[in-house]
Amino acid sequence: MATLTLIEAVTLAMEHELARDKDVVLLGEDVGLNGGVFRATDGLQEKFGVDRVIDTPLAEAMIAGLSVGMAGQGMKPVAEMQFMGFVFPAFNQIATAAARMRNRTRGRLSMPLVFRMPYGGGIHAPEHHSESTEALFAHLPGLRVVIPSNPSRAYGLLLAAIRDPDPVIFLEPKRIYRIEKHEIEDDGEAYPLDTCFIDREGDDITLVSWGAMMHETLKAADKLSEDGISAEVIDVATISPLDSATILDSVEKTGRCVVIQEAPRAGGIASEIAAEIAEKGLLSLLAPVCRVAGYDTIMPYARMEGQYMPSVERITDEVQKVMQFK
Amino acid sequence: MATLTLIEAVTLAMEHELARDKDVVLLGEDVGLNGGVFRATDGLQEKFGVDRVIDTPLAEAMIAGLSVGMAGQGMKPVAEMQFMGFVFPAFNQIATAAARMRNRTRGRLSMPLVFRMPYGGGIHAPEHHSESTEALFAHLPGLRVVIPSNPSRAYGLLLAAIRDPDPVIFLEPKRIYRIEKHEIEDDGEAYPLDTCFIDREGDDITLVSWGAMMHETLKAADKLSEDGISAEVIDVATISPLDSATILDSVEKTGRCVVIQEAPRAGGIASEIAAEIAEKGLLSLLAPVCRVAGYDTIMPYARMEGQYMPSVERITDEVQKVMQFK
Amino acid sequence: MRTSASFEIKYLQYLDEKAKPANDLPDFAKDPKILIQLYKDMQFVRILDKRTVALQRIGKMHTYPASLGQEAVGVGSGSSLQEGDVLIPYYRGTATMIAKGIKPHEILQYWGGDERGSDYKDKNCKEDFPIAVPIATQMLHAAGVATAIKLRKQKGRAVLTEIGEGGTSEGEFYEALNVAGVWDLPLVFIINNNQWAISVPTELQTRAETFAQKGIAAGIECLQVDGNDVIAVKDATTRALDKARTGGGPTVIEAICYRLSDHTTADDASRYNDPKVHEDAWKKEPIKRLQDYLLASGGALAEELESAEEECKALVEKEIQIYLKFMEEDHQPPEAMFDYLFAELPERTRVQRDEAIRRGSK
Amino acid sequence: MRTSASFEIKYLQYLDEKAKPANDLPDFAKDPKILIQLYKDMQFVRILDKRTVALQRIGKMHTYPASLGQEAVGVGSGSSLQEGDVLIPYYRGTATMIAKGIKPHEILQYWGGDERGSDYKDKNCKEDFPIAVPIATQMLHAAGVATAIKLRKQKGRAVLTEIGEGGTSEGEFYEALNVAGVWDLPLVFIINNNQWAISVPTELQTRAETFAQKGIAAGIECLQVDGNDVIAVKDATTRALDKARTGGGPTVIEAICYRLSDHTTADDASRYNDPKVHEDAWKKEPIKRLQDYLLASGGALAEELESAEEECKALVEKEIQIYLKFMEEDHQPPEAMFDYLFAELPERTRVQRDEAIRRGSK
Ligand SMILES: Cc1ncc(C[n+]2csc(CCOP(=O)(O)OP(=O)(O)O)c2C)c(N)n1
Ligand SMILES: Cc1ncc(C[n+]2csc(CCOP(=O)(O)OP(=O)(O)O)c2C)c(N)n1
Ligand SMILES: [Mg+2]
Ligand SMILES: [Mg+2]
Repeated sequence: MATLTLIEAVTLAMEHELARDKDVVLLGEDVGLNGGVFRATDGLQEKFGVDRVIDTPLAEAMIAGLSVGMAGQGMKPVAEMQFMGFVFPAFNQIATAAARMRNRTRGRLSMPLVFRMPYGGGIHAPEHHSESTEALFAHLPGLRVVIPSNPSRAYGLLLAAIRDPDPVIFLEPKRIYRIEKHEIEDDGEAYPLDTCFIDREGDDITLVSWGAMMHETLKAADKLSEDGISAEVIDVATISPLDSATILDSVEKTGRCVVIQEAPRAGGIASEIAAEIAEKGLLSLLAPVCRVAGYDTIMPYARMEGQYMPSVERITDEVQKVMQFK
Repeated sequence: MATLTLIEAVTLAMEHELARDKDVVLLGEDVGLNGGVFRATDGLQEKFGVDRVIDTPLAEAMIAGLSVGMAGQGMKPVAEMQFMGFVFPAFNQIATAAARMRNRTRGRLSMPLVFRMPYGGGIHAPEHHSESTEALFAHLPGLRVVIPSNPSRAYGLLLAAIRDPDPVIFLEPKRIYRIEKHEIEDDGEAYPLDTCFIDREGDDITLVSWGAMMHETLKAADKLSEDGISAEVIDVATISPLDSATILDSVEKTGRCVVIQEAPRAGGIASEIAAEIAEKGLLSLLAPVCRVAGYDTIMPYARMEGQYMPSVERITDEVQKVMQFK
Repeated sequence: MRTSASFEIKYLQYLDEKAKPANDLPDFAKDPKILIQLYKDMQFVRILDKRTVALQRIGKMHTYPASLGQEAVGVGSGSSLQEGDVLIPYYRGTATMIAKGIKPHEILQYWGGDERGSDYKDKNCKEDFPIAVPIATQMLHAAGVATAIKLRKQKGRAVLTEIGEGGTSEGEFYEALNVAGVWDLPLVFIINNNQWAISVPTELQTRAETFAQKGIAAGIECLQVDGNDVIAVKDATTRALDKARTGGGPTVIEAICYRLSDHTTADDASRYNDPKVHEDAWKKEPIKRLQDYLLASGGALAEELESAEEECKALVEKEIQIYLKFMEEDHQPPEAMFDYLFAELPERTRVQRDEAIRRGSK
Repeated sequence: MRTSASFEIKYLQYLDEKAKPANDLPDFAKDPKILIQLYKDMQFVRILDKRTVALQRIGKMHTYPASLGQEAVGVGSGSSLQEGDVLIPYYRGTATMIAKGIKPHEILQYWGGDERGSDYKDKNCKEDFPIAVPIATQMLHAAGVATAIKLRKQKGRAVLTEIGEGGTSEGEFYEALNVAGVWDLPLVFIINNNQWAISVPTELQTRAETFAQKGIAAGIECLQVDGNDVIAVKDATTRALDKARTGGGPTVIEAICYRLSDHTTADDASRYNDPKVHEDAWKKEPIKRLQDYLLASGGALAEELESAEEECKALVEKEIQIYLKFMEEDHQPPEAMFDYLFAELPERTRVQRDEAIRRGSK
């Protein structure tokens, strides 16, 4: 049993799979000797060799396209995009090849690959290093999109992602890479990729979030409980395909829901969740389904990012509004 | 006054702007002598010369990146992506450069450019030629995303798009390129880019759609009126930034809403619209907000595409369900 | 100034435009049986194309890209493949695909709008990729397959991929060349230079004197061949594949030919091409070239070639009939839209699947 | 086999590694005043970098990419620009940007996390692009700016853009080269080959013997220069820009140098580099090279160079103070997040803007 941060749990899951399955290979920019710019692959090249942990030339479309080709041969590439802001050159390969190969060949070729990437704001990184564009992937059929919110989930979900026979976009909220530690046993137990986690039970309102925003959300729930508001908190974790059932069940119980996301509001996952509730849970609703989200503007640079990102206060304010709704 | 199809109206708008404003240039694959694979630029190179209507090498990132550079010099590039399915290589330039330049330079450089592309299914085109991924653009702050649903709107909205000082993604529903004709006067009158069109007034339910699906939606409204259901029909037209107010006003009146989109259901524009209603229009609702959408799977090839796309029947079925909701 | 590097692009041709040997023929070409087979393979594709275009005109086929004039590129390269090799085709790869073992009716099913056309049934083709429509994406898949072969130290396997000359303007093309070079991948890139990218001629596509030299950017071997000379194409490809199979790394081959057809059945080349140039190109076309050589060299008699052509017609007809029967009788059920998306059907898709089945059965 | 094309890559150097003239110096380099100015410009950047890295260590700067060892590339190329030229920089373009006229404190503001740093105030820099972080995207912007210049038939204007050698693996790099070639654009591409792309050495980046030869793929002129020799960089860039301004088309210049710093302040190069190689590289560094030459040739006295250095320190300090004051006193209001997104604020954003203002003023 080790006490690990989220990023260390990511490393451990990869190490576990590299050791267990010889078809697993890691590839990406600076993942070798350097161990990745965030050190997610630290020490792995040394342990498994340059044929298992591969420094690629600097080209994201290439990293994705290579992964597609390797997967076509039954390998299980786990590719790192250095930052989510740099995945766009690979979008073509992800959307037109990785997400579709099984369907296009009627099951003849499958794509057991993972694209890992750090994402989100809050670490005062340079321009283009802080965005949250998970919704873009979630709209593409054929992909699973998975986001851990703590070390244990990073370990269990990444194991599941690597073992999954289909392409998984694995988004790592870099702001919480080192924010907390969990006791993790390296037992190879994967988590399910099709169910939300209920992190706290409550009766008055359902708070739904994922990734780094889970921390603000849980803090908000703490604050709210001081005011006598009992919030149920759900970590979506796999944002696509979405497990609406767990969310709808909770809203049926609480009658109220606020969805919290860091990404811009328009067309985000929060909208999808709200739409599901509006369609299938309307009768349970005692108040509007509200979204606390990033603003519909470009993520500001470091000096102003704090004003952009949803805060505990924005969440509790919104919840209070919803609670007072009549 | 001429009687024009949607694609002819597109051509006319470009011709009008080429003549009016010497900074406007068209560029893309096969847009010159060939007049574009759908003939949207037919005859324009002959009229305006190879310096105004430019055949590019075959590279979408390049087309987008060139447009960004040209716009930086105050030109007004109107670039054609041959099909929306081939825009992905350009996604990086659109998301990281075009959408952001004004903001990044605090207004010093602006991006008065348009990316036109045919989109959507229903013409038995080859693989990758039939998708509807408008939601991907609509989630990116800094872009306007505009979709005409008939010839007059194609003319008026494209004029507006070309004149707009910011980047516009102009999506042309190719299935209805030649489905109907409108009388259009080439008067240079642009349409607003910030308001939905109310195409039919009604009292019982609001139907919201855009692009080619407007035709199914209007047909459905006809059918429904035979059954005594009076549907208000809204063409969103500019899906981003979304004019929620018009939709919310209508729902306030009717109390019911079905949103119709061709794109896959999860994370589409229909979800955003439903979320807006769930948040701001809850009290008006007499029934759940429902979405009729493409399935969450890869657009099938020609033989099965008919089973994928939302039909008039799917719309009327859904409306009946909503009307009967208690 | 000192010179830090220098390069040459060679041009390979065995049969010149008058079908006269311009060079000592390679060994395989001294065997008339082999040449007659190449002749047949080219005829087969030409006849198949003609039939398919005709099917499109009567509504029994959707948009289809013919290979007219480019048969030598596909046949010459495809016939160089061996068991264990992997083909990553592009949309105009019909001849190469058939040479690899992919069934002609499967290719027709694909263009006829049925996904099952890419579920190749030949045991030799189980690892081949489906046709890549998004241009240049296939280059990187080929590099990935070659990477897997290399990482697994599989001897004697190579990868072949193709692209049009227009496609070389896409960034992913260069990215693939670059990684193939730096990782020394067992990979052969064929650039089918048919002079046109739909309506765009090569002069508007690049300033490079040759398309082959794009390989110099990646530090890999590159050469030009006469793409109307099936012997040259086959010889160059065979050698490049052998090199790849034995650890010698990648090669770029530009095969120069001419697109004698429209781009696809949805295109009208008369809008942009020069009939004079087109006519000249007909004089160099690959089937006539080989036929002239076979007749002049005594490798085959006119009657032999005629009967070979008849044989091809019959074979094509058989494939066409399989295709037509399939299109008439064999439809995918609605659930096929969902059942290959993931290995396991997610809940949200299950609900939609049920709806599609319900609507489909009405 | 006949040869269809052949190519050479030349290497340009004026001062060799011992600072001895290896070639007849170009005219500008015969004027010590010009050389001393180049010396100062290089010193300025080196001192600025050092100060900025120090600021980062005390929390007054965010991630910053220094140019240590690469000053000649930026100064040599940037100082060749004239009024009317446009610069499309990359993130390690500090020296080039300053040479162009962009204010050092603006560059610091950008890296300090303030958008206003890209709102260049110098009238000569109004059309220059902001730093491109997504690698290689700037290549295409440069091609676009050059296209506008060409289409408008503006005489005497050229565009300069830069990229790291690692960035040449990105597809957009080649796409830009290709279009620059085929449209004969007034454009100069500088490849700053500092041997590293973060931790990835050139051997893992490409098999090409030179980065310059990537230009061959596009059929455009390309050459290598000694990137530690500011005279060579300036000479090559000046000639390439002149060529571009007079309708002669594009050029690719690979400038070979060495990254003596960490990749950025967020990097630790000792994890991957070889101290021995690093040490060797210090012997070739550009400032010492020019200094040695100036002293040996009598172009400058040691005291002159020392006082030049002092002058630079003072100038740097001024810029640092402007920056620090700005960071302390000058904050953007919340509405700045919204006010530059579109020329006209959309309704949905107006509502959010109001919320941000309300929250910001609490
Ligand atoms: C990424 C992408 N962009 C555009 C297209 C549309 N398109 C199909 S074929 C073609 C021309 C290709 O020319 P070339 O590469 O020379 O191949 P050829 O068709 O001549 O064999 C274009 C532009 C596409 N399929 N994919
Ligand atoms: C598209 C993209 N991918 C990845 C990165 C992250 N990144 C920043 S610098 C760098 C290495 C660049 O090396 P090189 O091009 O040689 O330039 P240098 O930093 O050495 O000047 C990487 C991978 C990025 N900024 N953009
Ligand atoms: Mg071609
Ligand atoms: Mg470098």
